[in-house]
Amino acid sequence: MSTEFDVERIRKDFPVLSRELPGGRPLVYLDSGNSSQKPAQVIEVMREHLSMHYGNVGRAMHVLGAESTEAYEAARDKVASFVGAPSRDEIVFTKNASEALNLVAYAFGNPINEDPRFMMGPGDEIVISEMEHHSNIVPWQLLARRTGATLRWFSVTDEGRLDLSNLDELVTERTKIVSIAHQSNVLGTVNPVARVLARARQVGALMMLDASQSVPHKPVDVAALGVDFLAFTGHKAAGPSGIGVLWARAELLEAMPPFLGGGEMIEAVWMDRSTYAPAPHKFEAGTPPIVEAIGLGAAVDYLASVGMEAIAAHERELVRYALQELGEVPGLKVVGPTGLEDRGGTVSFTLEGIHPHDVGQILDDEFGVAVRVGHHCARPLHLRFGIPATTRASFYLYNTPAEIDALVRGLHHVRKVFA
Amino acid sequence: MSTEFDVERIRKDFPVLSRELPGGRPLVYLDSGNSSQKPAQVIEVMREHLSMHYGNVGRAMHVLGAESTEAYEAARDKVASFVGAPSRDEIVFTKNASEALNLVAYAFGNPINEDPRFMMGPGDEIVISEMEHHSNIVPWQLLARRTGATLRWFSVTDEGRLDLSNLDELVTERTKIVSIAHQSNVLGTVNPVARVLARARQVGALMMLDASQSVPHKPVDVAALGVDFLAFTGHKAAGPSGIGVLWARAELLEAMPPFLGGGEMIEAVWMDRSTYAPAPHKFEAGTPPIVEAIGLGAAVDYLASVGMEAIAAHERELVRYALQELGEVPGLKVVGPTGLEDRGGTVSFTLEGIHPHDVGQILDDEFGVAVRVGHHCARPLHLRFGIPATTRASFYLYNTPAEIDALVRGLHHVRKVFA
Amino acid sequence: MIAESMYQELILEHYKHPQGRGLRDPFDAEVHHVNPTCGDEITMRVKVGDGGKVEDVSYDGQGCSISQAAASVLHELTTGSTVPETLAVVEEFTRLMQGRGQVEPDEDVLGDAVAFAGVAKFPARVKCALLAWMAYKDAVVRSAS
Amino acid sequence: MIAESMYQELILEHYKHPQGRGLRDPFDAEVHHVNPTCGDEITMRVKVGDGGKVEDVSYDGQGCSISQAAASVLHELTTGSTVPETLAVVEEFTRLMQGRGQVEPDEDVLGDAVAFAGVAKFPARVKCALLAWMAYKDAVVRSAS
Ligand SMILES: Cc1ncc(COP(=O)(O)O)c(C=O)c1O
Ligand SMILES: Cc1ncc(COP(=O)(O)O)c(C=O)c1O
Repeated sequence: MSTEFDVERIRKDFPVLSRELPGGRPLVYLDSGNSSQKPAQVIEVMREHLSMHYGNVGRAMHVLGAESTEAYEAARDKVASFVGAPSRDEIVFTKNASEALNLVAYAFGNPINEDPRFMMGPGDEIVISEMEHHSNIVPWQLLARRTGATLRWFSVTDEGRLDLSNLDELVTERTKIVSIAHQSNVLGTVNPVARVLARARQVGALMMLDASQSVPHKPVDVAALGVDFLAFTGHKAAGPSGIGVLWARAELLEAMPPFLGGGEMIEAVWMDRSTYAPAPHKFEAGTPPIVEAIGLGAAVDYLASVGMEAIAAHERELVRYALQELGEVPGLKVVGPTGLEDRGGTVSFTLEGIHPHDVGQILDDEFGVAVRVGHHCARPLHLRFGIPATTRASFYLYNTPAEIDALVRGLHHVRKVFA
Repeated sequence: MSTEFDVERIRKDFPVLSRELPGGRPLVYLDSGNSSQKPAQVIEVMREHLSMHYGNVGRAMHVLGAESTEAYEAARDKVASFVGAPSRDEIVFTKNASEALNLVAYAFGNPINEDPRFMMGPGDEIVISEMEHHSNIVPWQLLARRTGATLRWFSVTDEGRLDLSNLDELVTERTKIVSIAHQSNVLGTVNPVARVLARARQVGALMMLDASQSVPHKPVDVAALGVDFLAFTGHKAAGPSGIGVLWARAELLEAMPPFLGGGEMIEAVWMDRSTYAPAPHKFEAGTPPIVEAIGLGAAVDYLASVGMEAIAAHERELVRYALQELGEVPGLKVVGPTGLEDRGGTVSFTLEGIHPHDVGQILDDEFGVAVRVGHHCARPLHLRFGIPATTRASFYLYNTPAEIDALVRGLHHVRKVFA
Repeated sequence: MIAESMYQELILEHYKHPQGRGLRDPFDAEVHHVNPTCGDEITMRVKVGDGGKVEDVSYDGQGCSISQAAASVLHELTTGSTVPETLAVVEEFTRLMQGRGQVEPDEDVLGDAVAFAGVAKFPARVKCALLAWMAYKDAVVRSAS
Repeated sequence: MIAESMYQELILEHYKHPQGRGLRDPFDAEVHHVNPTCGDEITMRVKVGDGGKVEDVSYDGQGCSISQAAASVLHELTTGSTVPETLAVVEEFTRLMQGRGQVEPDEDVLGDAVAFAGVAKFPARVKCALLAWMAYKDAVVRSAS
């Protein structure tokens, strides 16, 4: 562990980590890839706002409305700077990453749209990959069904990498949009954005990144990445539920048709027509998740104060240790890269002859070790590997090597139970 | 005031009501129609859940995941029983009322849809009204633009009532859906649902109610109303931001195509196709607003414990007093019904020769009275009355006659400043 | 009577040594059921003889210990009983599983299947326990038609 | 120097007794600006004479005291100055309004318009104060072409 990174101090910020589970088990939370825990700093900001400063945003001219508006818009500033957005107006608050992905999908092939880049019909193609989360698959399937466009995808190699061998056949002049994960929520794989983007640019396609698993865990700079759209979600980044983020280049937000209609997203409304507010408000219909955005602002403040480089280094140390220790468990097979290059702090595996549901339940029941079991909303990826499910341990800034030891002890016990 | 309704005890539940504004002004919050304040009971449930019980729902098999899932689904039970839903599975959690309205609008004319009731194209008609909130106008405008259908609307009488004189010409065999407010957020008018519904049924149209301003304020029973869809929003009902509700008849939720795609809303996913979970999950893509739904569950528990009949009676008393006292302010003109019949606790008005922005600002600056000024997201209604804006006072269970006195004192002062 | 842990000795025993596993002839009906959320699956054949006696329930499948043990216990409980008797067990088992751990199981009806009572407290696992039983119910209905 | 309240005596004075209100001939350019979120609107005419001197700024409109007083003050400050001088005022006024109350106004440039400093603390009202000034800038640009 790096010396300046004091994980014990960090753990004190997360109230739940001191919780005793029924039966006196301590909690070993290795499910942050599913959803992260929240520091007191975030919880307290939300409580204080709800208790003493809450009013609706944008519309109100009184003290409470002004305080909420200021805090809400300040959260936008914080998030913009956290991901290196060239402008705060490029940050659209959604309810989660899934809404952000759907928002972009609904911009295509919409009869209201007039921009050629977002026109879509039979003959046009959408490219995703076999390692995507369902939230980066189903919106595009629905889009293809609405418009008659064709959905295509990258396959995944045995090592759990994006198979780019047919990049040029897959991404072609027919491609309108490429949308892939920045980091896989199952394999831990970090995808080679630059190579795919270069090809997308060559053929004039737009490119979206599902950064749900990268933004919480390492420095992400949208300008440096150079893509067109990026989605992530608050609850995986030490923030509350109910808040997600779409970042998109200002010029694209302007070109896209509105998605949800309602209060706040308009400029002027007549019965028979409306004009729309400039982005980001154009895409924030209705009362937004005010306190949730404020909570996310506190979360990125918290993460930035710890340091994203330091968090990434800490997780790299954890995953190195985990791969080494898990490698010693008989019958255990890691699904995904077993080296440290281009991979994050998520390790999925199978245990020979034992179903992940049984693994997860016994780890929880007897050791208080919380992992995720199943297909992790990435069923096609599991189909690709010919397995119905895996067990997944995913790490965050508050995890320790001792927790990995607890996981490994638990796995040995699981093997004994089902021997 | 009714004797069993102890408003002073209720006020103690709302931390912000004891707040002193800058300059030592007490807070007089008359903007609950915009967004309500939250009782400690709601704030505390959220804080406790975020601190000690938080995990992702549905997917996790560990203690925290089970606790969150149970609390989240229990919130659905509470909301279902609060609005008299025949089945808990008819309650879809959204991020706000606007999303609920858009969700239904996007079900129409969707190429994926196969149910004739949701087919829409040129020649089909959508009927709304001139008194709608933008969130019940713009989604239908966008739908009309996407499909070529025609948007039509009820006009509003000088007294601020829905003009039903042309009901039979407006709602016809061409009508696919009628969507109107249960209670106007500007006029306070409660609309005659049964009459409109009878006509909708006659012609085979579906009917939606925007109940954002009714559910928080009086007993609402969806089964008794007999409509097809009903939307409301948590933040106006003593609940948190970031959570809304769509109620719809089970059979319709089943018939509707999916809206947002992603995790949680699926049954099985292959790269080229998916099958979907049954409602309500079919419409809850991605990680839902977990803690927000739990907060809303606590809010409806709170409201139910006070009693919705008692809240409605209290507000009726307040609006009676307000109409009487405001009537004494020279130059003040109420926009909307001046009697108590079929009206809720919202009073909008103009003050001759003084712009509402100036009214609102001085009420806030010098008296701590928080009202809303502007068009309240109902610009067409204001156009209909030939005024750019109004000042609106809206009441809730925690308001008192003394606060109405403070408003009236403030208005007299406003008149002096601009005399 | 409701167990603390889900993993009763009896469940583990049936998982490790499944009874009657394998698909056999003759049969009146064959069904294939899948639990799409977790991928558990089962193929089941039913042979009903004269007088409505269940002569054989044969099966093959894959999944977690709960779903596999449930199929094995089901084989034991149903083979040799009459169809109405077995449907009563299905009904009581379903009631137990959907009871969120609040239902007192009827041991006389359930026999060994009572060992699954602990599963009812884990909503995520209830479907695993029910997979074989739902398949059985389906197969019996088909065999009658 | 930044006022506690938005409603400075000077603003109320201009609101109650607007200077130069009404549309007059001759003019080089006429513009109509609307603030769609609150409905404030203004019609403004500009007459620029020889040597770039602003000879008349005439206007009509409706809206809140801030937007109406701003137009009146603008009339006073611009009439008789040169176009470049007035554009410097527009610039400084805009900077002040968009400063969220954090900007120290340059009184030498702003003159009476400094009374609006308090408005900058109320984001919802900034657009009201700027309406006339944006219309003026637009009109001047058009009058030159
Ligand atoms: C009548 C009415 N409908 C819809 C809405 C929209 O609710 P939300 O902003 O929570 O989406 C509101 C409140 O803003 C309303 O008053
Ligand atoms: C890679 C990836 N994409 C998208 C999502 C969806 O995020 P949310 O559930 O917040 O919409 C997740 C997490 O669930 C994820 O891991």
